[in-house]
Amino acid sequence: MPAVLRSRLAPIGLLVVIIAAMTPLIAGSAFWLDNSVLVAIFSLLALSVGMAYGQAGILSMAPAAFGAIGAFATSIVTTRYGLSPLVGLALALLLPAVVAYPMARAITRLSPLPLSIATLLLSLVLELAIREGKGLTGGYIGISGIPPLWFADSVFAMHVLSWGLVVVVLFLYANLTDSAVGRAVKTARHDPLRATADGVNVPALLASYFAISASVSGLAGWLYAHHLTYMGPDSLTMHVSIKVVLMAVIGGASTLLGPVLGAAFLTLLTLYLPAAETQGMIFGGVLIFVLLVAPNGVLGTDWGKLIARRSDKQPMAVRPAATEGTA
Amino acid sequence: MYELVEYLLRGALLGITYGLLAFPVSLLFSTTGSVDVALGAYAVLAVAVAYSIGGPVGILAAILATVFASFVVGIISLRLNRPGAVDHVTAVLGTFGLAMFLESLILSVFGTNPMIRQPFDTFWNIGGIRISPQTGINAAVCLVILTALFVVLRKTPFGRSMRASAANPVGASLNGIPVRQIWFATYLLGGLLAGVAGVLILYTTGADYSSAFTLTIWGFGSAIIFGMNSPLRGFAGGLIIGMVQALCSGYLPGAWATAIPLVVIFVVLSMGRMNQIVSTGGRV
Amino acid sequence: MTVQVKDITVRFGGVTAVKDVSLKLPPGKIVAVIGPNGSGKSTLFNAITGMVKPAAGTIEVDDTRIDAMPPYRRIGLGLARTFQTPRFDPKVTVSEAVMCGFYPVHRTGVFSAMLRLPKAVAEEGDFRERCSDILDDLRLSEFRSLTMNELPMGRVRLVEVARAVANRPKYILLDEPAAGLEREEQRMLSREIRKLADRGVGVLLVEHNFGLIRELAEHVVVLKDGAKLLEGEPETIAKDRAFIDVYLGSAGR
Amino acid sequence: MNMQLGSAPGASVLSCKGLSARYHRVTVVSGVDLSLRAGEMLAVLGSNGAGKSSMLQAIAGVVRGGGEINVNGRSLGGMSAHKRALHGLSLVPEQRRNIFPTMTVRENIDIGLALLPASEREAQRAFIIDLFPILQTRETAMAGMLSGGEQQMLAIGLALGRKPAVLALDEPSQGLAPAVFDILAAAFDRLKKGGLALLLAEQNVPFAARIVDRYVVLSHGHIVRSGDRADLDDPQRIAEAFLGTGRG
Repeated sequence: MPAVLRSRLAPIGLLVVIIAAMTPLIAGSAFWLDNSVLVAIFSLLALSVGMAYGQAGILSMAPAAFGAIGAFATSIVTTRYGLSPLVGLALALLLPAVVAYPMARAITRLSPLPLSIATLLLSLVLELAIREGKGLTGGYIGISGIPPLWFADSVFAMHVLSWGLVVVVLFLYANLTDSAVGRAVKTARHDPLRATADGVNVPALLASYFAISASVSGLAGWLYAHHLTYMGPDSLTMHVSIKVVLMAVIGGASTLLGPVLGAAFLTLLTLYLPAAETQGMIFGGVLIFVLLVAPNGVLGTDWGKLIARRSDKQPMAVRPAATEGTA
Repeated sequence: MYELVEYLLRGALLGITYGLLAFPVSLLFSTTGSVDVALGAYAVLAVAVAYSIGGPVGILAAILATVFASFVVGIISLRLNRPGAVDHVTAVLGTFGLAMFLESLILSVFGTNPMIRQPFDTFWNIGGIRISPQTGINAAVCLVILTALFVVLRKTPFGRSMRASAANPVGASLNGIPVRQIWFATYLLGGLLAGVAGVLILYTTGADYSSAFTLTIWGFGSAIIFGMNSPLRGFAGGLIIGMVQALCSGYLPGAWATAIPLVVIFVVLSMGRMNQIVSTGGRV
Repeated sequence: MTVQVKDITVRFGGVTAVKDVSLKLPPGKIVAVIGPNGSGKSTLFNAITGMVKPAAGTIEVDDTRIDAMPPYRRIGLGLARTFQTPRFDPKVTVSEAVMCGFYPVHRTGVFSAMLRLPKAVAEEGDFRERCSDILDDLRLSEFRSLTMNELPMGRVRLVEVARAVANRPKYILLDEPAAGLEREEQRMLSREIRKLADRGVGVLLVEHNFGLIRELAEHVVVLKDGAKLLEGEPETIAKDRAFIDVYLGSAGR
Repeated sequence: MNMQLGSAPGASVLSCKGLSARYHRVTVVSGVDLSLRAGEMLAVLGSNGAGKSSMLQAIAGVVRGGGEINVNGRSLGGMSAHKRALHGLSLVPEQRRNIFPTMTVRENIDIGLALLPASEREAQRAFIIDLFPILQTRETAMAGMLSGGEQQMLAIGLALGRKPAVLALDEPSQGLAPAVFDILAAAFDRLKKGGLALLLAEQNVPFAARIVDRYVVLSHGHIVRSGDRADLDDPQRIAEAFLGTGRG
């Protein structure tokens, strides 16, 4: 393999090529451009799950909640105070991180499982808060008339902007993964004590990483608000979170492009699904299927090895390694 | 004053069902180290089945349905928790998938209508406090179940094996206990209890398709308040959460009633109730 | 300028795992800790690196009290350690595993790492270079792109050592580095440990192989049931009746 | 260095051929052959990390391993740990990890006895109590509250509950008071006379020397030496094997 293809940036190059090739094909259709923007937004949300879950091992069940924080932040400052969407952007990046960091600090000491549950709590509380914050969030009615971005006021421009942001996020993410911090996060995920011995302040590092991933969700929320120009209590709910987690897991949460692939796949699937009520059944079924067949997702699985292993089954032992060494 | 007592009693009535959900949470966590997010969905499934069929047959069908659902989750979790690859978060994700599936199934079959049956329109009046006879039924059912569980766990070989697998899985398998089968049975027992809880919920507060995750949270919260390792504590935790909820809805406006107990659970989580492990004995 | 452990006591519940142990680790010296299983060697290590909290006693590194510091700050002061049971993610490659050891000396922040500012690029390059030097020294170069689970146990232990020396520690704590190593690997490891000490690194060594201790250590501390039984030069210790009795289990005689 | 370890006359209860053990994909024990007759006790000696525990765990089925394992002519290779336990193999793991610290002593023993037919349980319980009378007096105590020595006795009692053919012990002397050694040694002696085959992994050579019939030395996962008990009385040879002295 040539060095270029093995570089950490190769997947990003691939994505750029695919988007560039696709753009002229869909440029004429508002329907497809609109869906393309949605795929990009969901890609960002799924990337946020990929960072938290795939890298740091924290299963966040609240990507949409963090997205909603970003979306409402920008909606409120642009509609109620007439500020620039760029102010909204700053808030959309900052506020989710400000919520996520202390939450993670309070809860992840050594096990990420409680934090996953806490994200579920956050989702529920936030939905309640949005409904109750009538003066600020518009309550059940929501906020409409959010101004489109002046520098991207057509669907085509939104398409370019949102995919551009995906590429930028991917670039930053790839760099971060391949740095001392990224390696420390991976170690901390696998073995917090090992990471501690490497000199890592594990809770602080995981919390920062979780906060960064929340910012990425906030960015997605910002795009979402300005793309749809409406934000309500039913826009970015826990069900969206579930879908997003599913996207990341199906595509391969620990890989760069997995979440993007998952977002594209599920968004397209949703377009062709019959009724909204049955979506959960199909999504849930797909999730279970993927977990059973390839728990690391489509792009995270070494398919050659998997097929080889199927033919060489080993006897089951009873969790020996898990207890070994800590006793 | 009467009002307060009435709220507390109403909360206890609700809390009993949470306590029932708390038990499988703590049982599963201590036996397998995992959390079954689908527990709330089982309960709603039970609500839906019992509601649509009705009567004792409906109750039976409801419980069968939940046991079947937990059977599926048990199989998935055993597949995911392979030796050398025990990943609790992945297992949780699996139960998440099933929860989604059930929620959507209930939505498509039963719609968005709240499902509730309140067979009693009379109240017992005890010293000026009005209590629904359902309270008595809930309390009696819980007492029976708690006693049965106590007997099964403390007095039967199966319960002994279960506790042994929880305390020391490797040791248990060295003593000829089929630990994986026991884990599986734990999932089934969880489904059964969630089914019973669901039936009681149908006759108490009712539920709709969207209650699944909230119920899971209540069960989970009840289980962690006093520590994960005893059903009795989970039951007490359930009562506390139910009472906090009832008091909030009595004295606070609107959504606070739901939010405050959530915040309580959050605080309990941040006190590290689930993190009492790791460097035991100092050998690293 | 030393690591100074004074009267450290560690308790787990009602059990006293380490009792009033003191020791000194000067730079450039190799000090060995020996004792039967359960005598508190690993616990002593954990207390020094901050993974367990001592109930009493003080620990100083270069005249700085560290016994109230969290582990990561102690590592930052120039301590490094290995584990008796190597703790590795079986899926990472050898060079990646060693790269993780540079964390305490990394200076680029999250944002310059994300943006790949020239500073970050330079540092990353520097780490890669030092990583391959370390791998060369420990003769692990040929394995660099293998994953940890493809490596024989002896090499895994060497990677553990490589990871610990990556941050150029001033003091290194090695927990049975030679267990399970082939004779040839053992010799190479002991050469490397000697080289470390010659460079001025203080080495605290827990080891069962007395041959290796004789070869390397200037000073030996013998622990029994968490307390210090005796200390001295290896040759004196080896002749000590009490030591032989403890180490081979006199009670069984 | 190919020893004829199974050459002793009489029916062999345990025989292993080409035994290996691995963690993840790292092989820590390989090519071990051994056999053990009824009423015989074999010590597996070796320093920390030599592979003793892994070897015992592979035999008991708690770590992955390969090779043939026969107990009373029945092949146990590939079976899960709990099935091996049903077929006459008992392991008392390192640091007595087969006991259940949060359950009472009586409950612990009940777990051990659960695999016997109900009619034989009381007799076996009486046998265990007779072997370690202290367990009777501690019956209602939590196993985790016992002293190290009592826990070790409980661990052995637990493992004896199902009348195994082979009892494997991983460093039973570790961290125990000398007084307990005598009790253990006496118990092992009785068990041997009763026809049980014992496999003992030990670092404490003098303790092993008191009670075993034969020994093998494990180093880097291979058997490097074997012999009879008499060798173990020579301190010089022990020193060679364990301290690395004499080899400079």
